[in-house]
Amino acid sequence: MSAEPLLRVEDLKTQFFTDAGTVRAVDGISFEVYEGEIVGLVGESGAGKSVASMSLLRLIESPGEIVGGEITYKGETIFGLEEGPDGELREREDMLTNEEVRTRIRGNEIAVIFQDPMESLNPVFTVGSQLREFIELNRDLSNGAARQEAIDMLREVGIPDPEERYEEYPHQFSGGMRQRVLIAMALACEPSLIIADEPTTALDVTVEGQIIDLVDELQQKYDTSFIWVTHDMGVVAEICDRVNVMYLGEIVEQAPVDELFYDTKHPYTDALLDSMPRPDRTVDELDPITGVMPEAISPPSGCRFHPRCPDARKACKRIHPENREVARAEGYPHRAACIKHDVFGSDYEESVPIENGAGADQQTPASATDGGRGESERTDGGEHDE
Amino acid sequence: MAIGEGQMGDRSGGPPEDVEAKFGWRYTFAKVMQDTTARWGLYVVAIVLLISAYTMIDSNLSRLTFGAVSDFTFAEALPIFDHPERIPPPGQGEENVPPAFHADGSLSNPLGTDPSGRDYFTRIVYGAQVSVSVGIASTLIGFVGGTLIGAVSGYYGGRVDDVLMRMVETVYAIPPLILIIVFTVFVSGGTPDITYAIIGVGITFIPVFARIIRSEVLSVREMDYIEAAKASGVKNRNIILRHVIPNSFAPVLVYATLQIGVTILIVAGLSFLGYGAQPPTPDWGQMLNVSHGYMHSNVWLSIWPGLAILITIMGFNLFGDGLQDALDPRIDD
Amino acid sequence: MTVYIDGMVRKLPDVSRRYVLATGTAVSATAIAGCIGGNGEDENGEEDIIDPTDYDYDREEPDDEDAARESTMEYTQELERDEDFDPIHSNDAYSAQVYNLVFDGLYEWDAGLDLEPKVAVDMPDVERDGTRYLYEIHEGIEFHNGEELTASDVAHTFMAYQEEDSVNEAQYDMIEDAEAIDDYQVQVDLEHPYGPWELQTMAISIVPESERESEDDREEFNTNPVGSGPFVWSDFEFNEYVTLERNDDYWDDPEPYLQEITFVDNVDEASRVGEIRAGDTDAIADVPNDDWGELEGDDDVRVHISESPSYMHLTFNCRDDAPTGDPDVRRGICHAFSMTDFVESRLGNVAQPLSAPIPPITNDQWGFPLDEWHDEHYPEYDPDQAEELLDGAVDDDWSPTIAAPGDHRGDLAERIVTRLHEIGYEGAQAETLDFGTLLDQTVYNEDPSPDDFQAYLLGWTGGPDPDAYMYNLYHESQVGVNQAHFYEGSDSFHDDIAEARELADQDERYDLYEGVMLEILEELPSLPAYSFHNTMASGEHVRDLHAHPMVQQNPRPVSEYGNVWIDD
Amino acid sequence: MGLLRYTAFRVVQAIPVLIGITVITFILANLAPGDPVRLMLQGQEVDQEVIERVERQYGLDRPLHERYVTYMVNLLQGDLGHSIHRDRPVTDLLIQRAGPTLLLVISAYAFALVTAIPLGIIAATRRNEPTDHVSRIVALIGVSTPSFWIGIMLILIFAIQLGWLPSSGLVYPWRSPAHYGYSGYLELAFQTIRHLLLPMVALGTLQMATLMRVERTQMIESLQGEYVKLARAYGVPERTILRKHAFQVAQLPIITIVGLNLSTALGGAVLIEYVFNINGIGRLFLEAIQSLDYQLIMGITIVIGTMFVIGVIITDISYAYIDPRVTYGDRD
Repeated sequence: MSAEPLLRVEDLKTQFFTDAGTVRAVDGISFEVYEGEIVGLVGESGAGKSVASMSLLRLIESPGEIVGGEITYKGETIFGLEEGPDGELREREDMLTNEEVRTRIRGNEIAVIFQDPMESLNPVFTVGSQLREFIELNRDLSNGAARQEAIDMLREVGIPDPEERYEEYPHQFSGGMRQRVLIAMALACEPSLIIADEPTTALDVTVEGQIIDLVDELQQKYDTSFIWVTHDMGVVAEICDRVNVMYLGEIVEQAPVDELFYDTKHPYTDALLDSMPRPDRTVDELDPITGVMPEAISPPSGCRFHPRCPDARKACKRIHPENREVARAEGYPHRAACIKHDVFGSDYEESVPIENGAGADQQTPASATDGGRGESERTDGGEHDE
Repeated sequence: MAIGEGQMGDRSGGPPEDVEAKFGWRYTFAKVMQDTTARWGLYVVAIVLLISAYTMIDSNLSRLTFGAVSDFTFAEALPIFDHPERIPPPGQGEENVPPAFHADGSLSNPLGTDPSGRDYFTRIVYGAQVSVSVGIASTLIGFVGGTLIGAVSGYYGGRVDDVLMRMVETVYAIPPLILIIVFTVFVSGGTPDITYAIIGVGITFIPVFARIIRSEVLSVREMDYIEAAKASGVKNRNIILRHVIPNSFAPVLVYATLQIGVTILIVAGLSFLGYGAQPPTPDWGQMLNVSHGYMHSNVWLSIWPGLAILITIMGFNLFGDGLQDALDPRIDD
Repeated sequence: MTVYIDGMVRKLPDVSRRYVLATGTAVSATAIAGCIGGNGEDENGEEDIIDPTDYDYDREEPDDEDAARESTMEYTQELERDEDFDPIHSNDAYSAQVYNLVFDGLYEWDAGLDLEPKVAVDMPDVERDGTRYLYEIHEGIEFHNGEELTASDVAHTFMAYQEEDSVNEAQYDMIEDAEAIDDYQVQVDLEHPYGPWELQTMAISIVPESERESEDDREEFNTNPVGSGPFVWSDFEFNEYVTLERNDDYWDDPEPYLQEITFVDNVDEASRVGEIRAGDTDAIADVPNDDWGELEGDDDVRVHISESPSYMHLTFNCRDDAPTGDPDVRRGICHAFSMTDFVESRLGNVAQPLSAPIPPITNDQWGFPLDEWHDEHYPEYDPDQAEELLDGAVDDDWSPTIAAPGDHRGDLAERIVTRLHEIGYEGAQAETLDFGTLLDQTVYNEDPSPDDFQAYLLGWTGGPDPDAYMYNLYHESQVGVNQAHFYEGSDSFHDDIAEARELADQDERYDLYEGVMLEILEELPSLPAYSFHNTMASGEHVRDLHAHPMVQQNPRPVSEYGNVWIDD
Repeated sequence: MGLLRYTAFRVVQAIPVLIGITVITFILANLAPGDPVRLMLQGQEVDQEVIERVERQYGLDRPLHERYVTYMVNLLQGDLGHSIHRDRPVTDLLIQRAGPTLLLVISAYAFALVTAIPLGIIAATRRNEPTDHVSRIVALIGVSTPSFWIGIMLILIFAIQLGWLPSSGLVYPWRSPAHYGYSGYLELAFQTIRHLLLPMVALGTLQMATLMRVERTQMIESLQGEYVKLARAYGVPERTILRKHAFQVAQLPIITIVGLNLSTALGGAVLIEYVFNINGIGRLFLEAIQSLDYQLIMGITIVIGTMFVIGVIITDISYAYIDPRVTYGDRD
């Protein structure tokens, strides 16, 4: 696609500095979001999806910190570093200040829908007043107008008797209703991009369906872009235009949704898809991913997925693949970070397969990292910044 | 009435009710030791406990073996100690000697002497045993009483629960210090004694423990294994004793640790007013009672016991906080 | 008037403060204090026991009388008043401190406990073998309500104690009749001669008959008294304060400088000392022993002290079933500890040790050879002799209880017990009790067992007449009322006490009391302990303040011997 | 249920506890040592006839339960009996002494709240920074130090050594300035505060420290709440988040604790009134205990228990007022 993306993320790195060590929660991800599309960010919990999405709003709290990369939104730099005269990294001059991000980006340009509708609303204020506060803040409306807008929005997201419910408190709403309120909140601020962070995880399946339909409908109506963060491939299939699959802080595959499903390029995506219940498969055919995801504080060397990867070979232990374009579809690149693809030009084919059977199941994160990071080669030649 | 709304445990700070039943001793200990302040708390508690155990054995042994108070105690074998209750004979020893660093002080009485000429350092050291044993004994009374009442109340529910809880709230409604003084004076027939104080303090703590145990029991009661025990015809009493109580223990134990500090505080107040330990027993609160009359002429007499109380309670609080943090994953500092 | 106070209940008020009295003519004060407590000096040459006469301040006069007449003073009492201000019914020294400024006495005490005429013109004429007293009073004395004080008011006062069933009745029940002869002459008839009459009983505060005619009147009068004294009742809040204003029409000289005086109380001695040190009040009563030096050294504070007729005693349970029924045991206990040492080390600034059952200031009127008695009879610290006396007289597991209030007397009890432990009587114990409980267990105990107590420590405040001590504390009729030693004594012991009470001849009384007191020192039904001084501390700006031996006379803002003002 | 009905409901709920308080005190008081009549008549020669007359007068010759009923009937008419020692109605004494105690306790609470809440918030927002450590140490010392000892130390430092503040007593703002010889209400207010300062700090320190610890914990928890994250994500300024979004939620437990700690504060008032020579209920209580004035002791215990119950009801109602989640009525 030729148009400028709404949001461009390049090599974003977010780390948490804890007593136990540095956690590389997001470790160099790049993706774009274009106007009017829904981009999925998929992965198991702990993959860094939420941290990545919060980084976009610079909402990372201590001890976390964005340490590298660039975030550009509508041509403005939300985050960007440059090298200073002494070689140290410093914030670029055109980077928005905290105050600018707060007043110009958060809410009015990029809004968020959080995972837990039960906890996201403040229990001691009425639903309406919370809605109105955010609308007032982000749309420059008067108190009365904001109130009207809030009621309209509540109606829009399918809340019956919005005038009455405006005065009610969150505990008087069901989970699904609260999620509708959060959606109304996001849309009411008229942002260009909404980050939906697992918005349906806490809901039961029927409600989840309703919410997804609602978002789908409203997205088309308002033409808002979405970043849809989820661990559920089913939801992805239903709603997303393009998908980024994350594993341990990295994007391992990036493709339009159909491509991802029908021409999967990364073994992790494969595994995710296999573990997903689908109408075209029986329960017996479900194939959960073996092992657990290692902790981001001590990722395995080489390809981070290799301890769990059915296709892993010796070379995978060594080579840390970047996310490279391996195909193209619908004008978008299909990227994957797996050295089995030719574009990596690695010795994958010659390498000996690793047995990742039952034994690997037991492998603890700590032992998986034996040998440490020092050995890993990065194909992109990137620097470790420790 | 709903005194407390299940938060009665908050008298001294953080609410303990969410503490998880995760209770491996080693794990807990390790977590406590990880935290610097909690570790110091543990050290202080350990030192105070050791001192009181030592002095308790020492004074009892010397009584048993040698009879007269003026006889040898092991403590006296160390040159810095005197006997905590001995008053120097006429012409020997001096009254109201200031601490050693004072111009008129002497090294043989590092903290000076009290108005009767007794070595103040020895008395401060021996005072630990009273505070600590009172703290532990009355907390234990509250703990046991509260556990029983709370368990029965929570387990049976209904009328029993109503009646017991109203009783518990009634006791709670009278400020502890006042209830204990009334109890001590009336029950003792006007001759207050530390024993009455211990029982009195214990009784006033029953409500708090009962409330915590009860809410724990209410959640434990619904668990499968209790249902199973009931179904297989185990007696109520046995269910309560074998299953319900042990499974509700953890939060109460943490609370008990914190409560020891509160107990020492209250007993200090009681003794200060003259309704706790009686002279010549060396007790910090009682020493403050005496030294109050000397606050203008010898300030140090008031300072030392106060500091001793402060440090001891601080130790218990630090340790209790650490224990709570170790057992309660909600907030990690 | 008549007052007795049970000695020095420090921290909080107790139920029974009492009085009793006497009168006297006598010897001028000599400081006996120093002679009794051994050499009175320690190695450093410092006096262990202070001499109150060292604190007799010279009279002071204001430079600016008008400014002095503007001054107001706050006086902090050491105990709560009972808030009874009718002298007929009032029974506590702290209410008396207030009403003594509102009323004039028929006679009043000087600093040596001699009675001086006040409303009376002179000493009375005695007739009918000491059973009839004739008083002449000053003309032109006016009560605050404007009426004149006449002889019928005086007669009314004398009779009111009996007629109104006053709690003080017992001190006046020898009065047969009192009547006004004319406006300024009163005749009082006694049923029998009464020894203490001239020394102390006739010092009554004169109340106006017209204000106290009905029960309701008297109720009102009790908290809104009308007298003829130098100060007029002004403002009063129960248990909080009493304010008196200067009587600008006072009949006698001198007229007070103070325009206003307010009485408040602070029962906690540390707090009271704090007040005077912090300058929160103008004067406080009762300086604690250990703060004496601190306050004396404070440039902004002046300390005041006077001997007083207070009397602390260690009294034994002398019943046959008690080991302390044996005089050897009593003497053994007395030798086991050193009273002198205790007083020197704990109370040297505010008390003096005793050597006889009367305080030195009472003896000033009588001149008994106290020094001699002390040397000959008073049991000194001698643990060997104590052991010898006790050995065999009591079992090894003898466990006497010594009961005392929780003040300095509790400390003394503790001290005695510690000393008994040292000579092997491990079972001895001190019991410090609330005042009410203590009295219940001792004095009011109808049948005290050896377990209840074998000794107790209490106090008594009398006056210039030995009868106050001998009769109340030693006569058998007072068992269960004022004492509980059950001492039987020699054949004539109780008779002599009773006889001395009803004699008018002071020489005969001297002889009887000498025998009684020597027997007490010999047999030790109780051991005289120490006598407290009356102490006060005032801000340096309070001028011409002088302590008085009778606690109920303090702070004595105006008299022939002082006229207090505040020098700002 | 409306707030009004909820209030009524809570009051009704409190009745068994109030009755319980009277039962406990009545039973304890009748275990009194010694014979109350003898105490009453102390120092007087009494014969059996007098004792019996007095017993009849005070109803002491009747069985316990009958006396209890009489006592309760009188109590409902506001008559708490007669102080034997002081020879005054207990009710009068309590009314007279309640003022200073309430003044003390309320100002101690005001002090505790005014200091604890900002300090707790600062500690929570600067978590693990020096400010946090200092305020946590202060709070720790605060919960570990006997209030009366703090009082003694304050007197020694501020009244005796520095001479800045009075060492004892209170100035009552409800009296006229003229009574104290002050020039006007301004000076009266100034002096009231000067006198109140030390006892207020001594009594309030424990409350302050307790509240501060809770405030800090609650604020930390509240600041980690999803609703705070949401507010941040919508560009709400940090100040507003602190003052409104996080603060409001964090105050709920504080309200409960303020009510419950009233019990500690009322008990502490006994000690503080003793140390500072304040003529409140606390000192009256000590004096009543000393003289075994059992009617007075009962009266005081009942009144203080009732004060606590009222305090808890008030805090519960304000809790219900602030927290919409409370469904009035089925909350226990």
